[in-house]
Amino acid sequence: MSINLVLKGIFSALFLASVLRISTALILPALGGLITDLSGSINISLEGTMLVSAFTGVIVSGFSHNVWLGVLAGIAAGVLFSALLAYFHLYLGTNIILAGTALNILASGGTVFLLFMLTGDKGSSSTLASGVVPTVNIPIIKDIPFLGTVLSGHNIFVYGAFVLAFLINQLLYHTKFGVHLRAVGEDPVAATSVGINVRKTKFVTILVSGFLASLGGLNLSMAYLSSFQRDMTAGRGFIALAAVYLGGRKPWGTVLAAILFGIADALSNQLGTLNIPSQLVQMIPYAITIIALVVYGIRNQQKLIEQTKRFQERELARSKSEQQD
Amino acid sequence: SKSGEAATAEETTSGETTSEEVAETKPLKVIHLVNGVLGDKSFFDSAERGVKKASEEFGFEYKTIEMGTDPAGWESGLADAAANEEYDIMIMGTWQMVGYLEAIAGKYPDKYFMIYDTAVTPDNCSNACSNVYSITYKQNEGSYVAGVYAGLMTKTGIVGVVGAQDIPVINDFIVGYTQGVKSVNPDYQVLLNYAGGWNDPAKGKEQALAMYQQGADYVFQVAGATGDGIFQAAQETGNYAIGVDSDQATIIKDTNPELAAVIATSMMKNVDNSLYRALKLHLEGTLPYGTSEALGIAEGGVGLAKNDIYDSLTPQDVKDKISQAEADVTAGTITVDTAF
Amino acid sequence: MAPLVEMHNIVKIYSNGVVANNGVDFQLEKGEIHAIVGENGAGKTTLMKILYGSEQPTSGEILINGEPVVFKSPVDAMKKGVGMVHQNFMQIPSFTAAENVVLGHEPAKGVRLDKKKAIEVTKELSEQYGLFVEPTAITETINVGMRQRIEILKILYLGVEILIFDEPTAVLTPQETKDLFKAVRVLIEKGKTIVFITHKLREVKEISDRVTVMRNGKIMGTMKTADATKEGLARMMVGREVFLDIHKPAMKRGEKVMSVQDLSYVSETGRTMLRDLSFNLYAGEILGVAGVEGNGQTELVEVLTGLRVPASGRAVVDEIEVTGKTPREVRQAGVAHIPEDRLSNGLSLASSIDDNLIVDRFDKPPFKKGLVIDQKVVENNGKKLIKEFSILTPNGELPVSSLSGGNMQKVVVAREFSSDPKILIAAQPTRGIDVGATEFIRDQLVKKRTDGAAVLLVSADLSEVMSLSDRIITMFEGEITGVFPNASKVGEEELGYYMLGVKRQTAEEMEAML
Amino acid sequence: MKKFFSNPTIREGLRIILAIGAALLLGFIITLFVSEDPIGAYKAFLTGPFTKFNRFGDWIEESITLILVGLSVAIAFKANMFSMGTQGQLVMGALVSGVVALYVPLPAVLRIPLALLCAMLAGFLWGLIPGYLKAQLNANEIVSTLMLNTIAIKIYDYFLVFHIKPEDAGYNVSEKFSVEGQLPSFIPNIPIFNKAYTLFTENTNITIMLYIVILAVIVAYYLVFKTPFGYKLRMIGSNMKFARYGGIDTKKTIILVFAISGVFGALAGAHLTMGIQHCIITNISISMAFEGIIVAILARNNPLYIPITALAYGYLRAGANIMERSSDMSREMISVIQALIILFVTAERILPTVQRVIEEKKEQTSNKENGTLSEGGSNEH
Ligand SMILES: Nc1ncnc2c1ncn2[C@@H]1O[C@H](COP(=O)(O)OP(=O)(O)OP(=O)(O)O)[C@@H](O)[C@H]1O
Ligand SMILES: Nc1ncnc2c1ncn2[C@@H]1O[C@H](COP(=O)(O)OP(=O)(O)OP(=O)(O)O)[C@@H](O)[C@H]1O
Ligand SMILES: [Mg+2]
Ligand SMILES: [Mg+2]
Repeated sequence: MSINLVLKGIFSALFLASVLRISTALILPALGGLITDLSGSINISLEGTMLVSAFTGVIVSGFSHNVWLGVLAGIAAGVLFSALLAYFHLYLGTNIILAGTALNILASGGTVFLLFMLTGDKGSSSTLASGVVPTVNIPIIKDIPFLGTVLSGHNIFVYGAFVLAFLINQLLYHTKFGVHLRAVGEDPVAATSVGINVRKTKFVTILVSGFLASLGGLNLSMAYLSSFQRDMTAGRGFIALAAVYLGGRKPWGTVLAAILFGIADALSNQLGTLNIPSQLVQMIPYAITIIALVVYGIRNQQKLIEQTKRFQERELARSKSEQQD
Repeated sequence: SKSGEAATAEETTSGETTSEEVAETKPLKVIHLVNGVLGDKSFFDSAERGVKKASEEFGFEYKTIEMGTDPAGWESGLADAAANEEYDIMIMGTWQMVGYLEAIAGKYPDKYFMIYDTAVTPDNCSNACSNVYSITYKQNEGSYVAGVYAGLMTKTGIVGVVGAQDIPVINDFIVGYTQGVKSVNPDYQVLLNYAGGWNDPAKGKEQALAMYQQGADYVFQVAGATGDGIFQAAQETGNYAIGVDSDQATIIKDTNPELAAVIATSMMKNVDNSLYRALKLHLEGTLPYGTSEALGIAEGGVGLAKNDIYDSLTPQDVKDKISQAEADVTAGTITVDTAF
Repeated sequence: MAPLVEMHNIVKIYSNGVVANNGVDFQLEKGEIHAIVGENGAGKTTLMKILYGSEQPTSGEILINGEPVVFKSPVDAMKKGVGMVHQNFMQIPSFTAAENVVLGHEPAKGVRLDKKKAIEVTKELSEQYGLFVEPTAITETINVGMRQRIEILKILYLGVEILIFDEPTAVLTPQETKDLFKAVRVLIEKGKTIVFITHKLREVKEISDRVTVMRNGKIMGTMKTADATKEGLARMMVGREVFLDIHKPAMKRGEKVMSVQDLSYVSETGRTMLRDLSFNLYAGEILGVAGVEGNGQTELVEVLTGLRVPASGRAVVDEIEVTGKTPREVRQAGVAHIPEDRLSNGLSLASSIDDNLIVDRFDKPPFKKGLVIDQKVVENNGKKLIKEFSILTPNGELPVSSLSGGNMQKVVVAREFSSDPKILIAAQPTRGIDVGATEFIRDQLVKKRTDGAAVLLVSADLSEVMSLSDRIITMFEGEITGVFPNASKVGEEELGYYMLGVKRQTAEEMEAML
Repeated sequence: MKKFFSNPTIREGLRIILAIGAALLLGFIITLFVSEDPIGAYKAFLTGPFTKFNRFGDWIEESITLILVGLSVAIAFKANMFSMGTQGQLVMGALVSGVVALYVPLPAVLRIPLALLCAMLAGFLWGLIPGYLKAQLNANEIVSTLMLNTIAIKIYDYFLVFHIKPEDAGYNVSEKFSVEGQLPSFIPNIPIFNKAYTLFTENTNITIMLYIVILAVIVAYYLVFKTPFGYKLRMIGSNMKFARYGGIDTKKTIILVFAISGVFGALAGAHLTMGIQHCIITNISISMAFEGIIVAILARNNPLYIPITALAYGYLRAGANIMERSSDMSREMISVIQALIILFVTAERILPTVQRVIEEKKEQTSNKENGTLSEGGSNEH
């Protein structure tokens, strides 16, 4: 097809807007993955939590005709669902990866089962008119030509994701709870020794992570789309987890990694219309992530080499000046 | 699935069931093997609908088994069903079941098999597949007409199509569609993208948005549940989409009229009708087992959904041209390319 | 009046069946400094962990001010005013010093942390008790002395009355030890009570009021320090005569086995940790490295053993350049290494003692037989070394984590000594080791050297360096400041000047002696 | 009573029985609510794999895959490498073994071993990538392996669609392998075994992979626990710094760990194409790779326990499939029950919790078992 159309597509405000949308679907669960990881647990069930919330939000808003009730119910369901993870892992000693995997299976099967019970449909909720959260037009920015298209008119989750990234950053580095959370993740024995309740801290962290993942799920079914679809998370929970590590386990790093993935994905959507084998196009986001890892790794190595070089130059200069003396 | 019991409950009008060979000893029992899961709102759901309708009207019991998306369980799912004394007819679909069916048909000469959307090769069966009835659909024909429609309706000269995966069945849609568009104006552009999966509406939506952004105003979805996102993209951007397999607008019209309104038409692949008809013929004793039938526009196997939305959106001259295109295809004056 | 703390008939049996405390009665008077000494594995740490609530006794009771108490966790103990300074620091590596001090009880303004306040509090406490720390320094980058002080500030911040120090001086330099003792006296002045576990009898004499000796999970006796002698304590601990002095035959210096030239090292953070170091090491000698901790000794050892890559310069062993090589290649050149940080470098805590004893030889015969490792040989190797080095354990299949701190160190020492090295680089080899074992390890070091190996000894214990070494170099800020070819002829004070960079020999002066 | 509980073997046995019992009971209660014939449905679930020959075959075939992916995961996890890469390895193994089985014109005795070897090599090479990234660039293995999985699947599809699929084929599938490219039955086709041979070949796909898997388990066990490489792997897994200090070539070992993990993953792929499907087919059972994580963790990453956990888990899966086929229980409900069983069976403190309740009732003393110890954290991590 025409490369011109693609280029036009890529160099446009709408492209950046789409990057924001795609990234949001990753940022929210990734923040959840981040805090659990920092607290020394690993939340494999982000995927399942998103699914449960996406489902609950749609069903409740669909039947109650109240969007916000749906959102609240979705959040509650997600938090409760992750409480299961926390309870099994922290109190009953289930390996957290196994518990997370089991919960993913539970979420995938359970949502479809309930969907069928409630709507008589196994695949999607599209026969149910469910709620959609409002979009926001930012007063002044919306009228600025390019910027307005990029930044304004998104659903509240898009803005919420960035606000939450900021808040999570604050939570982690500027509140008691955040400090305890990181302490528990780094050295639980040391944390215990000063009276921090490791188990409780981890428990709450997993709940907060469930909250974030639930927003990710609601974003999918009540904002990004307006219906629930079986397994509609399509692996985003895992990509989100990858973003945590790609982002160096830092809030803004994680956000950046999610955005990188969003750019790559949006790019592949645009390039897909070119006459390139679709398999190769679909590889793009994954390949770019690998490249990012490599670049990051090499840069770290380079830093060390440069330091050595700088030292040698410094020494050289010193010995020269000494000789002149 | 409990639909079987529901059917038996209403079993009152079954007086006319006449198939001598089957119905005398025990009531007919049918099994529908879905090598995937239900709920796609198009392909498997349509098949399920056809079997269910037949069961309700003709009063036989049936059971549906979702064998899941992992192919490793399919062969044994079929073997299990065939070995089960209870079932007389086994219905399944898609090319992925062909090999298993060919291997097993000869082992159960007393049982009947129907396979839709693909055909067995008699040489591969030990009994020349004499107990297998195959149904294929000329989705390329239907898609051609959908392409003509998109070509006639587009204002920008750019239209799109989103496929689930790069596989021949999907490409058959795409080839026909593209030919249809180009038949209206060879300079029109058809944007093509594959979503890479059947269950990712968010991805579908982004791809459709990308197409609308690149200037398309009609996008044809051939991507199962992923297509949901394409409709939503159309709705959001004020463009149109074309549905697939079932009359997708009608399905959601009552509950979600705004969304239904952007589905200008659907390229229906009438799996339901074809299975309904096959079961009917079976009961009448006239189903041609051992053969395969290719259902195109002429046979009512494929075609555009001409519902209220279509009616209100489509100018009369376009409607006329669509009818003309259908007639041309039926008459064979136009040969539609195929991906097979 | 009842003693401040009474522990009655304490029995502690660990889940693996080890009886660590076997009917212990222990009393602590208010305002005293009470030393506890005993062999490695005698049960000192266990007893104090029970008092601190981090271990629960199998039976027995604890009274504080005459009232029975049950500590289910350290939190309970802290509420009753008991705090413990662990030897393995209980600190979060990525946090700042101040953050670690206030950890668990951070000052806050509303929900937001008050980081300024944390820094202030740290500074105040630090001044009040003379325990200097840099509040904003990141904990993992600072030296052990300061980390130790953080640990003390941490419990002081919580306002405890009873402070338990578990071998606080093991990692400290003489100067730091002095500072610590000063602080301890300040603490006593302010009415605190102190328990002090140590293996250094000199310190017992210097600082404590009373001393308790433990052996085999039991208390052998408690006495006024004034009434005790070092020899007497040692005998009581070990159950035999211990020679506190080192018997060292005359040196027979052999060939040059290692030469280090212009070695420099830059840390990841860009700091120059070693600058143009040059020296030689000869067979049959012990070369001691004296220096205040944090002046590049750790880096020197790690560069020489292949754990770090130098920025410039080289080290040559037998014509083979070892700098920039992997630890494996360095070991192959005949270098053995007792690392300073045994828990993170020297041992795999979760693995068996047997497995820990073969990390440098598992792929050589007789351990490797054909394609596999011969388990029988591994087991026998373990048995032999456990016996030879008196490692206190029921068998070699247990994980190292079940050993007492001192016995862990013995595992490292056993492995490195038994590898028959040409060069032995020993960093803090007797840190945390009881007197009996210290005697043993020192004897072994001397024996290795007398048998013709070259030993590079790095120790924070100045008296150890002075008594063991044949030759001494002093390090200050990553540079060699002095060489003393005859170790027995230098005074402690003289060395101190060089260690602090007050005095410095010129390159020419040093050249001949290096 | 206390003595009885404190024997570790009895304790563990009791725990598992209790956990399985609780899980099954819960599953049954759910079934009661959902099914018209709960007893029949549950019976199908519990005894399913033994009710028909092909069902038995299903169980064994799936267990073979599970063992191989389990080994792949266990080897990486044992080295404390949190690799999710088994999926990609499996896909690569399937592709490469399939290509050899399809195109190399050799007799079966040569073609099959060659295909298996090539698959193993492919898995090895594919494993080198995340291994190299980890060892040389310290790239997080979770990220790299997850990404490489998708890349592998796309590569697989690309070759299948553009190079392997016959021009005129109606679907994305290669030609069926000729007999020389199919794994033969595990029962030799000789007169005395005639009956068994027919029985098994007609109803199952249990192939010589059965023997290869047994061999694989033994090799993996020896590799991990008996060889110098295994020693290195375990030391890296328990303390990387120590391993390096002790002279272990940590980088090489890490790379090899990933690569060897890949060998087993790739064998699973070969099993699927050459043993089960007999063709290269899209959407090969890729989700199995993640089941490998469950199998491996249940076996505590010990290769010797993996056949046990794989057979048990495979039984659960096979039984679930059969319940869905032969009862009115829906697929989704069954996966819910499956999830609950995993949760309960892996809940290691269920027994202590129950036991504590019992003991607290018995003796009201304050002398209680644990409480603060071991928070359990994610030690894989
Ligand atoms: N967590 C544990 N699990 C099992 N056994 C342990 C544990 N901690 C200590 N032990 C054992 O209990 C005994 C006493 O150990 P403890 O640490 O109290 O000795 P210690 O007197 O402090 O010795 P050291 O001077 O070496 O520190 C030792 O035999 C030790 O191996
Ligand atoms: N990570 C661990 N896991 C299990 N047990 C441990 C661990 N670290 C230490 N221990 C046990 O706890 C006991 C106390 O450890 P600690 O390091 O406080 O001993 P210590 O007496 O201060 O050591 P040292 O005598 O070497 O100075 C040791 O006997 C050891 O057996
Ligand atoms: Mg101790
Ligand atoms: Mg000690």
